Amino acid sequence: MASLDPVILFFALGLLAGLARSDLRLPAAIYDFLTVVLLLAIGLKGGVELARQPAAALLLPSLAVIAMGLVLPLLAYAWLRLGLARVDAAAIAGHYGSVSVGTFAVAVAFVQAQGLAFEGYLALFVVLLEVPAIVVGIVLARGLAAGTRWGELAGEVLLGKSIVLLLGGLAIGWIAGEDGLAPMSGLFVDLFKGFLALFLLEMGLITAARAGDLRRSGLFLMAFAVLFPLGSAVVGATLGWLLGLSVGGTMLLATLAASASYIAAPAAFRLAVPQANPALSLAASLGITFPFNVLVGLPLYLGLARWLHA
Amino acid sequence: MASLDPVILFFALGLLAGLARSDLRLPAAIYDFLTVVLLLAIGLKGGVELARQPAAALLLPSLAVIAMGLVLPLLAYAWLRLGLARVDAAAIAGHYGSVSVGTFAVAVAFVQAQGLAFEGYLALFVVLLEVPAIVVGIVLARGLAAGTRWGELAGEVLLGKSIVLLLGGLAIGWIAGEDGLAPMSGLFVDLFKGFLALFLLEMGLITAARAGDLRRSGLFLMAFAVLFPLGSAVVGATLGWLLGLSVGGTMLLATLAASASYIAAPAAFRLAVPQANPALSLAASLGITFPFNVLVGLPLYLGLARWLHA
Amino acid sequence: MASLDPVILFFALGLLAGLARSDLRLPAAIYDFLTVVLLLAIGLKGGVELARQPAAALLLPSLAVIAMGLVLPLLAYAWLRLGLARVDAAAIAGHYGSVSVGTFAVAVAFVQAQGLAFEGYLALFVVLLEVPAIVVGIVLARGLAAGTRWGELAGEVLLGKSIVLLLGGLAIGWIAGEDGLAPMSGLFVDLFKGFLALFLLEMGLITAARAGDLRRSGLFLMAFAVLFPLGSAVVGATLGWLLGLSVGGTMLLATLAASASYIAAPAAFRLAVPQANPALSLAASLGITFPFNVLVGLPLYLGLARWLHA
Amino acid sequence: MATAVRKLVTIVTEARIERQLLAAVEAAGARGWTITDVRGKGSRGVRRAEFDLSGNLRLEVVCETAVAEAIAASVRERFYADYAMILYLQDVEVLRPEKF
Amino acid sequence: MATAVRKLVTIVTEARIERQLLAAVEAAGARGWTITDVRGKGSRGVRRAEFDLSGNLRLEVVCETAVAEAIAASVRERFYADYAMILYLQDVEVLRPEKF
Amino acid sequence: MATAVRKLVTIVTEARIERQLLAAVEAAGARGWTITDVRGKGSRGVRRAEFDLSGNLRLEVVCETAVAEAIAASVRERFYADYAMILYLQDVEVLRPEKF
Ligand SMILES: Nc1ncnc2c1ncn2[C@@H]1O[C@H](COP(=O)(O)O)[C@@H](O)[C@H]1O
Ligand SMILES: Nc1ncnc2c1ncn2[C@@H]1O[C@H](COP(=O)(O)O)[C@@H](O)[C@H]1O
Ligand SMILES: Nc1ncnc2c1ncn2[C@@H]1O[C@H](COP(=O)(O)O)[C@@H](O)[C@H]1O
Ligand code: NA
Ligand code: NA
Ligand code: NA
Repeated sequence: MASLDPVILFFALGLLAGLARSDLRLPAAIYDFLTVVLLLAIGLKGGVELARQPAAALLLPSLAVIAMGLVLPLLAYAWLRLGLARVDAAAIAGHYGSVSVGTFAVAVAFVQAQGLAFEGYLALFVVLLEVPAIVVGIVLARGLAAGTRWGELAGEVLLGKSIVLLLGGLAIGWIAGEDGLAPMSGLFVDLFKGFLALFLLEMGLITAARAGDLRRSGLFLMAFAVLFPLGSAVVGATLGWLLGLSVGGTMLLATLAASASYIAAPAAFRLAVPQANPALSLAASLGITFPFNVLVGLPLYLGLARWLHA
Repeated sequence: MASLDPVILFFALGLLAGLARSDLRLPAAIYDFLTVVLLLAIGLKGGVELARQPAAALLLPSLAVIAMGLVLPLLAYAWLRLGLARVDAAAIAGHYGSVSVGTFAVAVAFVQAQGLAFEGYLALFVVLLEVPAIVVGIVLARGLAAGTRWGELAGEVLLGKSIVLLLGGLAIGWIAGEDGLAPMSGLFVDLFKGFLALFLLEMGLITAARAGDLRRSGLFLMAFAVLFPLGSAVVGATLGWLLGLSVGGTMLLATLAASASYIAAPAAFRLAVPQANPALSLAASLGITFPFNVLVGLPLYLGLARWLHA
Repeated sequence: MASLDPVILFFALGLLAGLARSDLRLPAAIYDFLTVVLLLAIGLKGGVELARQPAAALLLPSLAVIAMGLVLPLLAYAWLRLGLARVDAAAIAGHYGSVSVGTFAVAVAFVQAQGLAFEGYLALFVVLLEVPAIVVGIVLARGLAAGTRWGELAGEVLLGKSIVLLLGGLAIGWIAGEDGLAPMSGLFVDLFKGFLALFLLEMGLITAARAGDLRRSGLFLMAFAVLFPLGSAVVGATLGWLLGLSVGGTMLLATLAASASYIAAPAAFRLAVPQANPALSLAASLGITFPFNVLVGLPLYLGLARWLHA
Repeated sequence: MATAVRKLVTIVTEARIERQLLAAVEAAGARGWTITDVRGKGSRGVRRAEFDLSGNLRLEVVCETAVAEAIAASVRERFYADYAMILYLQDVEVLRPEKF
Repeated sequence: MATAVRKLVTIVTEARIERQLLAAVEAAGARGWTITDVRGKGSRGVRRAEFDLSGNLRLEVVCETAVAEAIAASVRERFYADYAMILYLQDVEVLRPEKF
Repeated sequence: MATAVRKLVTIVTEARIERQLLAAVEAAGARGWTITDVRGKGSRGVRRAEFDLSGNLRLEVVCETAVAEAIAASVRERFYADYAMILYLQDVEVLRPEKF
């Protein structure tokens, strides 16, 4: 099994420092800065690759990925209803059907550190997976009845920071190409891993700060937050394999499936389903699933991808 | 005609995201950080070149450039008085006689991307052009009557961030030389283009946020904000050609002439001529002239410089 | 005598800009960002070196360094009591026995610019020197009487930002090794000197902002803030030489001894000895000793190290 | 100094709902507002701005009593049940009453 | 609009003592608080947040009069002598008195 | 708890004039002040701190009534006409009246 990437050690450092109640903090402005650069970097890289692809070849995989984004939250909802009220089950299902770009970034670094290639258009899949599950979750919570301001909501979700930067990066990478972006590689390529390290340091601190919520979330949700991603990873890996992705690409799709949103989904559900308790979904996605994926999941998902391709 | 630099695409992304009312933001602290690094980088590069120059050779060009900085606002004032009250015409004239370092940074990237060299002491001209027009604008607004606290004002303008960092960078570059700065090139050289991309992303967002002011500014001012820079560019390019600058240098001087201040001038006029409506001058310089120069002007000004040297 | 590193010019720029009352500022978030990166970079580099060392070989030097950290504040206290009240003398003594990581960073850049090698585990000594003097200072101020909440204090000091990041960096560097960190070198190596330049720019601004405190601090304290570091440097250099450190390592240990804390110590004393006037200790350590060391001390300490090894 | 009395409405709530809150407040008749980024603790736990919009905002509106009551009513109806929020009112003396 | 009157306690002090101050305020019975990062000047000089914790914070607590007095007493005893600090009290009208 | 009553003067205005405003306020007799960075909307449009000094600041001064009136008068004369600004006054109870 592949060993962990050193970048993970920064997450561990943040977690330990936070749990020990150190006064270490990264200012929110710096967290935002790191996020912007990482999202753009992922998008740009994807866009460059995308331009090398015949667009038609992406249609089927894209539809398949969207379908996965619609099915996963339904499965999650069925599971969660065994222990939670409707609105909470629906909101959490939306988080788990959607994806975490932070987890994706770590997985990319991990795959690269293993010397594996992967399909650049995976970055497009991040965007495609972000939204459908949120819509499913909202419908599960509120029904299709009137009252949901879909227009306002679409604005909030589709124009959220992560989608705008990923899509914008994809478009710019696609237009400018590798040569056009070369003069910016000092920021978007050379600093990627270092910025990821700082991002993980902060994620460790945030996770530690939410350790309290976690205890209150109960065993049922904790089990879900570990076991459901394992199941999703199998779904994602199988889909990647069926779509003919490389080992690296398969592993990344497994990771996307296994990851849970903690940026786009919380924002959307806070507005569309305010009755749902945001502490529950964040405790699960940010407090358990993110660290689980990053510390334990990644090598498992790579093993799974390798096994499917063996 | 030379094609646009990919860095411009980031401006377009910011503009679109802003107009679509995305929640994308760069924290003000990051905007400040990018500005500091870009200003220092421009100054340092200029200082290194400056040291290679016999100082005496710069005297005449410097005086000529200052003269341009005194004449341009007078021309702008004459034009603007046709449609605006005295204080507003004077303030806007001051903005357009002064320069925008952001525009200069994009132009430098543009020139470099074309593989053109340029005279490093252009960075000195940025400083020389920043102040005189502001003084002219203030005098036009208030007359030479008593009551203007020139001392206090000089402090505010000459010690403004952009002048201090440009002059400081020039001095450090001049003292340390290329070798002395080499260990810092990771920040000031390798990241220049990437930071410029983020800066333009934010400028796009800011421009979009001010789209409302723009509508209120009226057709007269809109026309001025596009046409006056074209005229100034001809003045600047001609002066550059007369001074014997290279094609790249001529193009950059044209751009400086065409650019309008949105940092130093607003600060100065807000204090010295508070009766002038700051929304008008910012709508013109930030909302129209900056995007016009960056999206449309740069290739034109390069064409002009090439034509003069042909 | 070795000439000054160009990075110092940024400190001078900040100092001049601040004294001239320029509106130049680096946002606090950026100061924090720079500090985090510099501390991690120093720790990581140290950790990589540490892994190459037999741990046992470090025991004796570590104990010797800690002993120095216990003795220096006693000497400082004896001196300061000649002119100051007990609590103030004790607090300032604690600051001067402890160390300044900012000064250490500049010294590292200085040593590297001279082409000198140094023992990587010096970064460990920074951590070892940070705490003991603070404890001595607190005991000097309050006696060993009951009432000091040592537990709470230990938390505040040992879990302070600088110790957590230095120790964390050491651990990560030790575990990951040079190869593991290579993909992050874009941030932690290539940007080190540039970030140090910006950090010094800000330190210059901060020093200028505190120029007022300085005047109020009186001649006695000013003399101490210049002369005591010179004495400490001799102690540090001698110890380095006795421990068999290289010229670079000896110089760095001299600098550590000469430097005075302005982050960890102020935080600790504000909580443990609130009666002490924080303006006094900061005026001395930040307003006098930091600039003195950086502008004047470094070449002296290198000369001293060279002389001892001659 | 001739002053008039107006109401100062202060609301502390989740930063995430800034747009919706401003829309409600302006609809209730407020002609101006001031926002500060803050952090806090209440019945819904600790809210610090560790990342993104996890922090709080403080909204302040100076207005006539009728507008203040309209704001309070509208905010109570739309946000009280589901969002972390406190609201309180004070009297303030203003110099240019026509502004508020 | 049925409102009740409560006290608003405002404290401006050194950012560095945030933890200690919050502990004292909660011990005195506060059920919630709001913190803003600020800068200022007073008898102990200018305090701007140039770096780290060199700035000020403003702590606000809405509570019953008894709790307000307990907070003021506790803070006075523990912090007045040694830290840059001001404290003042105001009456505020609240809509959900049971929250405070 | 023996308290005295003082005035709290609050000014929200353009961040750009911080220096000039503080000079005016200190000249009017203020012995201390607290500044917060804020954003807002009023008759002069929306003022957010997107870049540089395009945002607002809130200045608060606790002082005696006479000083409050001097501040209000000085600020009205120098800034009201040309700058985005509101000013309001409140009574506050303080514990150490000699500080203000
Ligand atoms: N008693 C209080 N005093 C001051 N601020 C409060 C108080 N209670 C709540 N808050 C603020 O209002 C926010 C929401 O409160 P809550 O809905 O009680 O969680 C908190 O995060 C605090 O910032
Ligand atoms: N008169 C005042 N009005 C408003 N704020 C004040 C006043 N005096 C002091 N402050 C604030 O309280 C902090 C501590 O005050 P001091 O203990 O007087 O130095 C200052 O840094 C200011 O932020
Ligand atoms: N009614 C109001 N309530 C609260 N804050 C206001 C109000 N009106 C104006 N402000 C604040 O004062 C600033 C200047 O106001 P104005 O001069 O009306 O543009 C605005 O940007 C707001 O931050
Ligand atoms: Na998922
Ligand atoms: Na111009
Ligand atoms: Na020392």
